[in-house]
Amino acid sequence: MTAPSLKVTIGGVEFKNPILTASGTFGYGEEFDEYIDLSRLGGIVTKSITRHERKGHPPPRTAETASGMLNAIGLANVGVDAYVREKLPFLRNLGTRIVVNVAGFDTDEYLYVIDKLNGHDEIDMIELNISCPNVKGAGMEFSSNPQIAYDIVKKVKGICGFPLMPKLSPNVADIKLIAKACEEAGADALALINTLYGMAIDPFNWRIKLTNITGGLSGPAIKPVAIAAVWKTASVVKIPIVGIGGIMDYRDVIEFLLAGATAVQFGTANFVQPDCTIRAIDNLTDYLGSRNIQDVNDLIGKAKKT
Amino acid sequence: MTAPSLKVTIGGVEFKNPILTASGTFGYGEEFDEYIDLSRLGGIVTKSITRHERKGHPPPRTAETASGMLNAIGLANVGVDAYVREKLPFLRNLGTRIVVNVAGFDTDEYLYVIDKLNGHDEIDMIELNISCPNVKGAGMEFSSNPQIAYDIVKKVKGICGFPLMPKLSPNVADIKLIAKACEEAGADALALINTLYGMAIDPFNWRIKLTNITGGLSGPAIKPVAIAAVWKTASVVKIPIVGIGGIMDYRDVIEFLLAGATAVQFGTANFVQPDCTIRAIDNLTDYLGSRNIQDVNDLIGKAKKT
Amino acid sequence: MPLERFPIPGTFLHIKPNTTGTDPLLRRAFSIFDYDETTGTIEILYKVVGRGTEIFSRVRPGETLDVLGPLGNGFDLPLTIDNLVLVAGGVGIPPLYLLAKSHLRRGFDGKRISYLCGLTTVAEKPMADRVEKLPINLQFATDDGSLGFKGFVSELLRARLDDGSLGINPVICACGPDGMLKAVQTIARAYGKKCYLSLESIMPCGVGTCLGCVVKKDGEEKYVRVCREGPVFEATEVEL
Amino acid sequence: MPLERFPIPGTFLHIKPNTTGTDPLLRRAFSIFDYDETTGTIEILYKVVGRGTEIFSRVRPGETLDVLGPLGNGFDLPLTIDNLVLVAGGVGIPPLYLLAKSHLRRGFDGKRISYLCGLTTVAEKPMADRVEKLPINLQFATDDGSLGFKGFVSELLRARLDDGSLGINPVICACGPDGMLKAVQTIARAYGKKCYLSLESIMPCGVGTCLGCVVKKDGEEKYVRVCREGPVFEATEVEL
Ligand SMILES: Cc1cc2nc3c(=O)[nH]c(=O)nc-3n(C[C@H](O)[C@H](O)[C@H](O)COP(=O)(O)OP(=O)(O)OC[C@H]3O[C@@H](n4cnc5c(N)ncnc54)[C@H](O)[C@@H]3O)c2cc1C
Ligand SMILES: Cc1cc2nc3c(=O)[nH]c(=O)nc-3n(C[C@H](O)[C@H](O)[C@H](O)COP(=O)(O)OP(=O)(O)OC[C@H]3O[C@@H](n4cnc5c(N)ncnc54)[C@H](O)[C@@H]3O)c2cc1C
Ligand SMILES: Cc1cc2nc3c(=O)[nH]c(=O)nc-3n(C[C@H](O)[C@H](O)[C@H](O)COP(=O)(O)O)c2cc1C
Ligand SMILES: Cc1cc2nc3c(=O)[nH]c(=O)nc-3n(C[C@H](O)[C@H](O)[C@H](O)COP(=O)(O)O)c2cc1C
Ligand code: FES
Ligand code: FES
Repeated sequence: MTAPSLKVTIGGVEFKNPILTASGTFGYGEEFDEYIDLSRLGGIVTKSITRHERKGHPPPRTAETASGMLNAIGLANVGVDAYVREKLPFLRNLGTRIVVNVAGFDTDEYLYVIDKLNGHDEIDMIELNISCPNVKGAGMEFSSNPQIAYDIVKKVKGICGFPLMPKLSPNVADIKLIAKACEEAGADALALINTLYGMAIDPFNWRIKLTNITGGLSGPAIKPVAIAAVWKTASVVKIPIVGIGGIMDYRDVIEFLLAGATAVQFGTANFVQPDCTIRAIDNLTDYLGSRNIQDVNDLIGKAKKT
Repeated sequence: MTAPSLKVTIGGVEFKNPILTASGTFGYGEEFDEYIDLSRLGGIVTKSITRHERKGHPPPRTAETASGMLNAIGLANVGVDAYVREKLPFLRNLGTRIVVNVAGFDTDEYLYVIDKLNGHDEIDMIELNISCPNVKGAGMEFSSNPQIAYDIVKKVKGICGFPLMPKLSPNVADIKLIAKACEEAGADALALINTLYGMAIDPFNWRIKLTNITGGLSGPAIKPVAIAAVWKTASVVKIPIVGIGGIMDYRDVIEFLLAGATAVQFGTANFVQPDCTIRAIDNLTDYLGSRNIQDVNDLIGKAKKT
Repeated sequence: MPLERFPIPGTFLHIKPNTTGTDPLLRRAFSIFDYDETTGTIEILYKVVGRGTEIFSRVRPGETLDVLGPLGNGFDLPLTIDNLVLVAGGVGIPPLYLLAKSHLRRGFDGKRISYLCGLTTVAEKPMADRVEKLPINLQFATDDGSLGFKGFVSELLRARLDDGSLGINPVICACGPDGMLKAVQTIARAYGKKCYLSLESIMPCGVGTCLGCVVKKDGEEKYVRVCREGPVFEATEVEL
Repeated sequence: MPLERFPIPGTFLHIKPNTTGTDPLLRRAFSIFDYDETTGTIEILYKVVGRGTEIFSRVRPGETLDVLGPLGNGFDLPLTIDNLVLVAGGVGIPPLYLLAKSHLRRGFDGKRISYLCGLTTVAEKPMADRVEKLPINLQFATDDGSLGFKGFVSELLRARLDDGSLGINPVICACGPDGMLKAVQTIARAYGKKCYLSLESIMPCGVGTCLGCVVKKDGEEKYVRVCREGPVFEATEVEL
């Protein structure tokens, strides 16, 4: 038997396997260089980039919750100019796909950042963060209303030199509506989900745990919400879906593929186990092999009703 | 020092303490009679009642998830007539407050059920389930749109002989809008949150774990979402809030009170520890005593920014 | 957890898997396997299949577990029956062992008890060690024929019903995987024998409140709770 | 986890609290306390304060933990300094013990090392057992005066700086609760002494990617990562 194929294609871009790292949980890739062989990854999604450098929120920025964590980093990043100058070079020859996550406070900012990234051929795809719940005005509105989501995706698509993948928020009544709007506006793929709105208070000192008050909930706690989002969205759109939320190991990867995702991203898991992605690639390969499945694409959307 | 007072008042009804049991997790109260002294509870919220008997969804109806569980019971209940005949008598002399949770598939059903309950003075309050995510059409729309929420609450309030407490869904972009609409429509209190939309698939047999496909996510996993909902809602409404979601012990109770809840409901925790509520009442009493806090109301909304 | 009285066979314990943290969250159900009347000690016999049982396997003597129970309705069989036939598949062994032991203890003649024990292969035989010590008629069936009858234990049941070696008016009690229970149910119906099944189901609460563990009533659009009305049902009552 | 080389004092380990389940989810950080050069064994000294440390307290000899590290930037002090002053508060003891041991090992004269150890009360003295065995100048401060100086260890530092008993050009290294570090920082600034602080911070990843553990740079609108640029900082660098 030949080794199973793990290749997947999203927005015309071929990934060597469906396992990517999620924005904001993998830095700019550099930090993990000493822990894992980055070239084995399907792809790296880098930390959200904005027009200017952002220092982020004052600490404490994170709090642990049951099977999850809250974060209010506040889109801390070096800004697009420094990103292109200092971070892209490292990413150039890693031998893995580079997806650049772009955030903005208004349409102009998205367009400005994309414009600066255009032409840099080390970039394979743009992930459009229209769903970060941490910064007031920084996108929440874009992803919570179909019309607004349509407008921003349409405008960005008009100038974007790369395949475009909006990243959606789960903090909506019906994610299907937003997903369809993005598809109609020309999105090449969809990434879902970003974090859920959350908050925590210390019952002994009465303090709200995050300086920013609310934060984004991630980790295994949110996986069922993410699986439902992927399943529902897959039933209404034709473009590929990249699943995110609470993925810890290869079993979770398979669950997302069965729900209809073409690829996945590991977020919080990178904090718990720096080599979680590599283990998942190995285990997924073994899983397919032991079941005589030749192609990982044969899992996509194959969940069966009970 | 005198013992601290645990009394709270919601919609004009005095509860001996702020600890209630959540709808659907405590049956009609009978099952727990052998495990705990029901008269010690602040109140019991009974399983959602509909016009007719409902058998509920085919099994499997539940699945465990990280620090949580999914359920798609499908509003199984005896129907309002049998409820009044067979279940209310048991609840009559328990020495605790009785909150009856009412669900419906359309406005008429809500009004019908309320009408049947009117005049039964063993009932202290109505919790209006406009947020159950399990049954198609069974309320999801009511709670996901401010105008629709306003209309149903207004109509029910017009005929309801008891204080009225709508129970809201977290599956919305901005729960504040729904909360305000309910307040304007005359709600006496708000209960939040109901379960989050979720789903789970077995990675080995490829089966969706619930026959109903999606279900409601509850348990500690959702507590940060519930705390954020309570905090945000408390900043925009004047009526009392009853907090629900992932409460396991007295520390969680305190967290909800600090966030702005006047009382709380234990849901999934009853499955893990049948006497969780009684333990929490005892521990809360000790907590207040050891800090020289005379009145539990002094905790409400007192969370401090960091 | 010392227990004062001999537990009813077929009842179960609901055990909390961990002391710290909320994952895994829910209790796990295990049939009562054995009871020592001098010490009041209760035992379970379990197979490691997932996270909860994995945690239990690391618990060391002397540690304390949070146990709820005995819960549920067990086997309610008078001593006046003629013959008792126990059909166990894998982890279905424990409650039927306790049932045999309970009947023997109350004076029921071991010659009138048949224990048909289904295993995958002979390597699993240690699971039946205690059953072997009982003065009853024990027969094995293994999928690969490495011990006793080759084939499913339900087929062994059919063969023994056919050859009449189970005695007159045998009352069948079965516990094991769903597929096996279904087969036993069909056979009991075909042969017109009284039959009780001990069911498994995912049980969030174990005490009857969550309505999660239900099974369909036979011929009715109605569900019954496995934890409360069961886990033991008459075979004619439920639809598997 | 055997380690090949003597670890840099002030670096830390990131330890996963559980093997089953995802709650608690994140690793916990502990300074390296001691190192045995013959076996390569590494030790931590910790206080049970919450769920993670409670789990660790139940781990028995021979069990395996998932450990990441050593991580971070530790104390980088040349042997050419004149005098070393270690100011430890409670669980701040471990990294400063290792620092003293490391300097002694490399030939630094123990007479030139002062270890000011702050405890709540004499009952906590066992935490300093190993420090006591080092040939250095050890002094205690307790909140209740039950051992040594009565008062905060930062006040003990001030008194010793005043009486000149810490020698010329003392380099101060401190580890302990936030309040103590702040006091030491103020004193070092007032007396114009070189000072290093080992900080604590909630650390989701420990390897520099989450940006969760940051502390503010002094005088700048900028944050630095405690896990990567720290946990040891020059006192003038950070705003506490
Ligand atoms: C009344 C009753 C009696 C039982 N008696 C025994 C016994 O004596 N010996 C024994 O080995 N096993 C017995 N089981 C099965 C046992 O409960 C499961 O093997 C166990 O819950 C699996 O837990 P886990 O965490 O290891 O597996 P996981 O697969 O990790 O469990 C995940 C979830 O599914 C549930 N679950 C998984 N398998 C089952 C199952 N077969 N039945 C019910 N819930 C399940 C768990 O409770 C949990 O919520 C019994 C089950 C029931 C309902
Ligand atoms: C670089 C560094 C070195 C440390 N060295 C030691 C040491 O040698 N000995 C020792 O006893 N303790 C040390 N600590 C503190 C130790 O990490 C915490 O006591 C521990 O994380 C508490 O975990 P818990 O689960 O028991 O507490 P919980 O309160 O249940 O933890 C809840 C969450 O808060 C975090 N947290 C709580 N307290 C702290 C804290 N003080 N610092 C950082 N995160 C915290 C936990 O990691 C977790 O995410 C060190 C911390 C850091 C950052
Ligand atoms: C510390 C942290 C920082 C994050 N920063 C970003 C970000 O900058 N941009 C973004 O689109 N998502 C960000 N996310 C969201 C993740 O990319 C991911 O969508 C989310 O964490 C859910 O996945 P998980 O449960 O696997 O972590 C961040 C998440 C965490 C935990
Ligand atoms: C098994 C189960 C059944 C439920 N049934 C109902 C119901 O009938 N009506 C309702 O309003 N909420 C129902 N709920 C939601 C709970 O009342 C509660 O809002 C939710 O579980 C969150 O609280 P928890 O995390 O403490 O469980 C149910 C929850 C569970 C787990
Ligand atoms: S397990 Fe909850 S009703 Fe049976
Ligand atoms: S702990 Fe993640 S950056 Fe420091």
